[in-house]
Amino acid sequence: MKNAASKYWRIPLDADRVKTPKGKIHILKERCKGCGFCIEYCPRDVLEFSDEFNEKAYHPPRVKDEKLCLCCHLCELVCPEYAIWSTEEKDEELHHP
Amino acid sequence: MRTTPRILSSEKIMKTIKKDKINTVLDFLIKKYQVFGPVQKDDLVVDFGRIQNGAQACLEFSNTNEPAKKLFFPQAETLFSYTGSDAAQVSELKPEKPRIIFGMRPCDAKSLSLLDAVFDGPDYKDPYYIVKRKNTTIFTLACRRPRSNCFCDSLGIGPFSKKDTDVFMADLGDRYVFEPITPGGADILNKIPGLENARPTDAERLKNLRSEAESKVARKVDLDNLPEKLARIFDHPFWDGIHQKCLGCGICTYLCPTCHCFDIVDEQKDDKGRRIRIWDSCSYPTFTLEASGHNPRATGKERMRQRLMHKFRYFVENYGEIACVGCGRCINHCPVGSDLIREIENINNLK
Amino acid sequence: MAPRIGVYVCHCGGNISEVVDIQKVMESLEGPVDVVQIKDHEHICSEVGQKLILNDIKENKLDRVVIAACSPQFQGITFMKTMEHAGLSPYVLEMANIREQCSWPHYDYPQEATKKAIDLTKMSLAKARLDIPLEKKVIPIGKRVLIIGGGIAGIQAALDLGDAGFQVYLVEKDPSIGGKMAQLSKTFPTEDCAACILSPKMADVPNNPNIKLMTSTEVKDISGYIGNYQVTVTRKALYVDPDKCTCCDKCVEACPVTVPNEYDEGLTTRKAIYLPSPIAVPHSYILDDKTCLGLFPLACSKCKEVCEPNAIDYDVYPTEEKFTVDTIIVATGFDIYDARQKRVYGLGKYENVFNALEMERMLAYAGEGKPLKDIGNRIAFIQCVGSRDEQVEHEYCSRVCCMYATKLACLLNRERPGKEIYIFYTDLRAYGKGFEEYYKRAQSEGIKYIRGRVAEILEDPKTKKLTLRAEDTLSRKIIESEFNTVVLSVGLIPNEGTRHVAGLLGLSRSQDGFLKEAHLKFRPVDTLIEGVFLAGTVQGPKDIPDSVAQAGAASSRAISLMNKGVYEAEPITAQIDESICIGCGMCADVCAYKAIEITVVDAHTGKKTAVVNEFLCKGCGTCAATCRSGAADVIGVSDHQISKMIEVM
Amino acid sequence: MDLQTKLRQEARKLLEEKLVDVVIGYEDEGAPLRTTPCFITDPQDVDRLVWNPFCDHNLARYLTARKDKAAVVAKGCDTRAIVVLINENQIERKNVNILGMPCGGIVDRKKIYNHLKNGDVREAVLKDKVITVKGLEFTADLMVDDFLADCCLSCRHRNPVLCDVQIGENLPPLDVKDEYKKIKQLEESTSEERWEYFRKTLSKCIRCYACREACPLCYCQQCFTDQNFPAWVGKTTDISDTIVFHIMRAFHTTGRCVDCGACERSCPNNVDIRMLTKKIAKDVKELFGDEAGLQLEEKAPLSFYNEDDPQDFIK
Repeated sequence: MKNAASKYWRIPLDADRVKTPKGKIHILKERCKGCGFCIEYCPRDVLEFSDEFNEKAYHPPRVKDEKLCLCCHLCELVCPEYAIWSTEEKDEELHHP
Repeated sequence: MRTTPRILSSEKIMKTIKKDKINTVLDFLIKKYQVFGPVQKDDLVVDFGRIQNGAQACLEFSNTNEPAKKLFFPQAETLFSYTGSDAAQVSELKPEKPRIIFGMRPCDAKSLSLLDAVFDGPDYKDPYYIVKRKNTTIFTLACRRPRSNCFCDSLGIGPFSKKDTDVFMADLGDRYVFEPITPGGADILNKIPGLENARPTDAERLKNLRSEAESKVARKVDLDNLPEKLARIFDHPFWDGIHQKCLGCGICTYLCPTCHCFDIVDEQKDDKGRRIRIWDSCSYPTFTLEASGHNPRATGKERMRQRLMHKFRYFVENYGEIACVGCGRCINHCPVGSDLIREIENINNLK
Repeated sequence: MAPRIGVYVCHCGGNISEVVDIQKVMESLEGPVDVVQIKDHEHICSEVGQKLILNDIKENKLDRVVIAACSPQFQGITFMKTMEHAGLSPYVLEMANIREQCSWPHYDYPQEATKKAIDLTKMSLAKARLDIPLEKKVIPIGKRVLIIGGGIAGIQAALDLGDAGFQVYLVEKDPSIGGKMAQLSKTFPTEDCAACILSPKMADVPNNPNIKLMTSTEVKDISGYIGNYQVTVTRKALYVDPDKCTCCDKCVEACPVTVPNEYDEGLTTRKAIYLPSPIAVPHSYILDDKTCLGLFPLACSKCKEVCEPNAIDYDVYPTEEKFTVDTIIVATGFDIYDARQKRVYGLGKYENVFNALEMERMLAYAGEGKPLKDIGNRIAFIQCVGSRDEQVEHEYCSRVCCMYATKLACLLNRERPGKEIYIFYTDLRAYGKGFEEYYKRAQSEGIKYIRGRVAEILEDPKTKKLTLRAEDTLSRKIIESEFNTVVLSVGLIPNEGTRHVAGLLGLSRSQDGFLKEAHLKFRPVDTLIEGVFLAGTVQGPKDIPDSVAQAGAASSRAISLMNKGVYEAEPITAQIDESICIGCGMCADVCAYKAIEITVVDAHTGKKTAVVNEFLCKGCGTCAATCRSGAADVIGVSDHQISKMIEVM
Repeated sequence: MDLQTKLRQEARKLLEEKLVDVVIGYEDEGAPLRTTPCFITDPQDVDRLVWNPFCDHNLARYLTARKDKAAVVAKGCDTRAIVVLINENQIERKNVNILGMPCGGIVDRKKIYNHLKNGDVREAVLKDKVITVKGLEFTADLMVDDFLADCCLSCRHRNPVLCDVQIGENLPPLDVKDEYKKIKQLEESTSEERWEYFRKTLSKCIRCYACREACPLCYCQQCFTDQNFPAWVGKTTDISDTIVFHIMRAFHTTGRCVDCGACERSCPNNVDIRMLTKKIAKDVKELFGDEAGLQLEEKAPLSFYNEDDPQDFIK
């Protein structure tokens, strides 16, 4: 839990009842030019550089932990190549924040 | 001023004693007199101290750290004590048991004659000084090993000077010779048992040793025109530079055999108190600090100028002599290495 | 001209004269010409005695008075007033304490006591000779007061002062006032609902025209002195306009970020945009920019998208405000002891171990019929966690734990019958009004009090049940028993805000870290800084009624100061001899009252010296003791006077 | 290039470019085993500057009274004194240009005189690390390192802690052993022995105040010894007065003394002044973990309150 200062250590007792949007991230690897904006700006630190090369010989991003994504769309906004976007999962799956 | 009484030439017989017997001389003197002599204070420091037996004396020394003036003009001296708030009860000055100062260097002996001018002059007589001076017989010990910063020669003193003393002593290697200079000195010398008459060759040997010692006085300074020169350069920019490194401590004045400035303070508790005379130094800012907060000698420049002017000009104007005996203590001990001789040379070289 | 001193030696009705030979003391003082008269009296503090002094001052033209009697702490003010009546400065009076410091402690040694009395009186005489007829300094004082902390103490003080017509600035660092009390379920011993009795008071605050409420605000700096405190506060950006917000909760639904809810001690979650509590005052949503996905650059903006009244504005920034007040009340409250430091109790490790404040929240939810978690049937309370514990350097008693544990136990017991509740205590303290009765009632309701410290708690990893091992020190039996839930009755500790404010104002702290009052008994809400008062738990652990009472006391102390319109400052202050001062700044460093500044006094020479603000200075003399060159001294208690006093001993 | 040449170059540059009004350094006036402070204002005079193990004065002493902008040659300990002076508002950082000298230790003349049985040194030549001393009756080759001042033997800050220009490379830290050997001996002796020790060493004092005047941190406009209202201490050389002077001076250096040894070196009568100041420095280090003059804007240990302070003595 982000910014959960050491003061609160317990998983909140209502955590299983809280709904947060769950994002699914889509990446068009071949469009990516490896600028890393999406990785840098993601507020939840969801993304990282992958080891693989795309056609242009860049390292496209990959998802570290998709459960962390809250579908804020910031990666879409900052991507200069329209190579990444997120969609909200509608299956209402519950997960711990 | 004291004048040295002459003694008859018939009394002027040199005596001698073997070096290993010198303690018997001291032990004899100690019975009748308070004897002060050079005492080893620590590895480097030899100073005048009261000797209780002959073995305490340390006659193999170059010079004492502190000058002999403190035996006549102590650093702190109670002038009088008082009780009650009405009137001071001053106790009478009584001479103590007669004193002998054994082994003073000729330079320090000379300084006493300069201090006599101040404390025992025609206008002003200092009873505290005079009572001690009159009560004291001086045995000077000729200086066979002048130190690197000695320049007594330039002051007309020299390591074998027989002036300003009662008994002149010299180390001949295996023996000491004694030469009475004043009747008082001769009187004491005659009473000391175990002294033999000096050998006929001793006078010649003394002469040789004298020139040998004089040749070892390495430093010289020309003082001939200094008083007149100083009179002309009071406002010279020279003073702006010379004082810069001076810390303003009192070493040079406290260790100077001729510096004699003092302060008088009262110490009081309830209605009991005493008035004390203590050494002071023109190097200190407080020396001339006035109650208003104004200080006529406000900086180190004025203070250093005062020190040199006093020694080499004002004293000459007042008493006809330079207030320096060339002992070199101020040079040896200056914490920042100020060199009086160099300063005088610089003054001599000023246009 | 020599002073004319009158000396009075008091018998104190035998308190002194039975031990000290008064006649000898008087004889010992004879002699000096400036001692015009020496008299003794049975009770010099009596009206007759005071009249005697008054008369002598007039008839004998006394200009100094020395009274050898009791402690100046005791009767000093009385005699200072006598001096004023006689038209003399009260600062040419010296008292020699020959009672508390002489006849009482040396009762069995009358001869020595007499000698000491002579010394003490002679010392006062020596000091009196050098006394200067000082005059009090007068500062105008207005009617503005800063209250730091919006807990129950701060609220009460604000309301008292606001109602009395004073301009109040109430500064609270959190988004809502209410403090710790707002988190409580019910209050002991009456079991009133905390929210029910607190929320009307909270609501009164913004409605009071004399109170300027500043929440989400921190005090950044305070300078100046009584009548002229310059306060600088930092107001956080809230991003939600409270006037537009309709509290429709749509932003909360939209916000993707969940974080622990401070109001529920992290037992529940909140969103990055949230209502601080159901009873929050001001009642408005705020956006927590520390947990928001991001405002720079704007990452999400979902809340703004759904906000129909358009109350959300991301383009706001923290602001600084400055204002001037005349007095200050510090009510920064407390924190609870972090029981995770006591590892044997397993808080932070075992999910069924709670601290008492967590249990308050659990009960609040249970009371509303929305239980957060099954508490189980066997519950143990462990008392004195972080209190009366030398190991954690909290030797003091937190005063509220016995009763809140009793309250929680009663509430739990009543919540669902059939529970077994144990309270493991060291000593039970039921000292307050109605406390003992409440304790008796709890016992009669079946709460079991076991005298003994719990050695350790172990958790069954599967069932999560807790095995607790303790010694019953009354029956000398080892107890080992299984519980569903363990509640740690944590103590009260000073909080970070208190440390911060103490630093800003230069307030001293007691050994326990709470702020120190000027006098434990006679000035319990004053501090040593003139015009600064303490209210509530900032001064030490206390319960709600005590906090409220102290808040009332603090506000009435502030009112009595401010109502006069002028403040008379003690003239005994430090002074600097500029001719000696070399501006090293050591005095300024050690000054607890920040009364000294190093200033260039001569632009030409660049000479720097220390300059004393005589209104801030308390005359404590620390600067004088520190000054190497003796430039700092205290008027009225000068180095010269003290050395003379030592001399005559 | 040797350090002395570098130093002269740097000094010339500062004076030629008028970055400073004066360079305060050391010069050799010919007296054996010693140098003397010099104040150079003309770039043509910079060749008077010397750098050798006889540069023993703490020139920070000269900075407090100056109004102009000065460059000063400073060893590790001297820079620490400068830091204290800046922290105590006595010099402005911008008015002082520090020519920092890494220092391998300076020679204690008195140790050489002692070694030579008080021999009168008339000439001394330093070559590499060997001093050839000549008197009327002797010649001897002495190693510099055998005659270093006591304070240099326990020096933990041989390199400048603050400087504008450092002349030469940093020296490795000294392997200090038994820094407090003498102090510990004193601490372990009985109070009678300690009293006798202090009585003996302090009775040599002639109240010339050279220690005070040589100390860069004794900058008070009026020393407590010079005050008479109240008179804190008697002016005589009675042992009681002398002891009060030395103990008070040592107290006044608490948490400030940088152990440069200037006081002790300046004493004409070999009083063990450092014994007092070093003991206090040891206590301050042990109680407060503080060493004076290492950081700008650092507060003296006794001038602020810290919750972690050892406070048993208050309880």
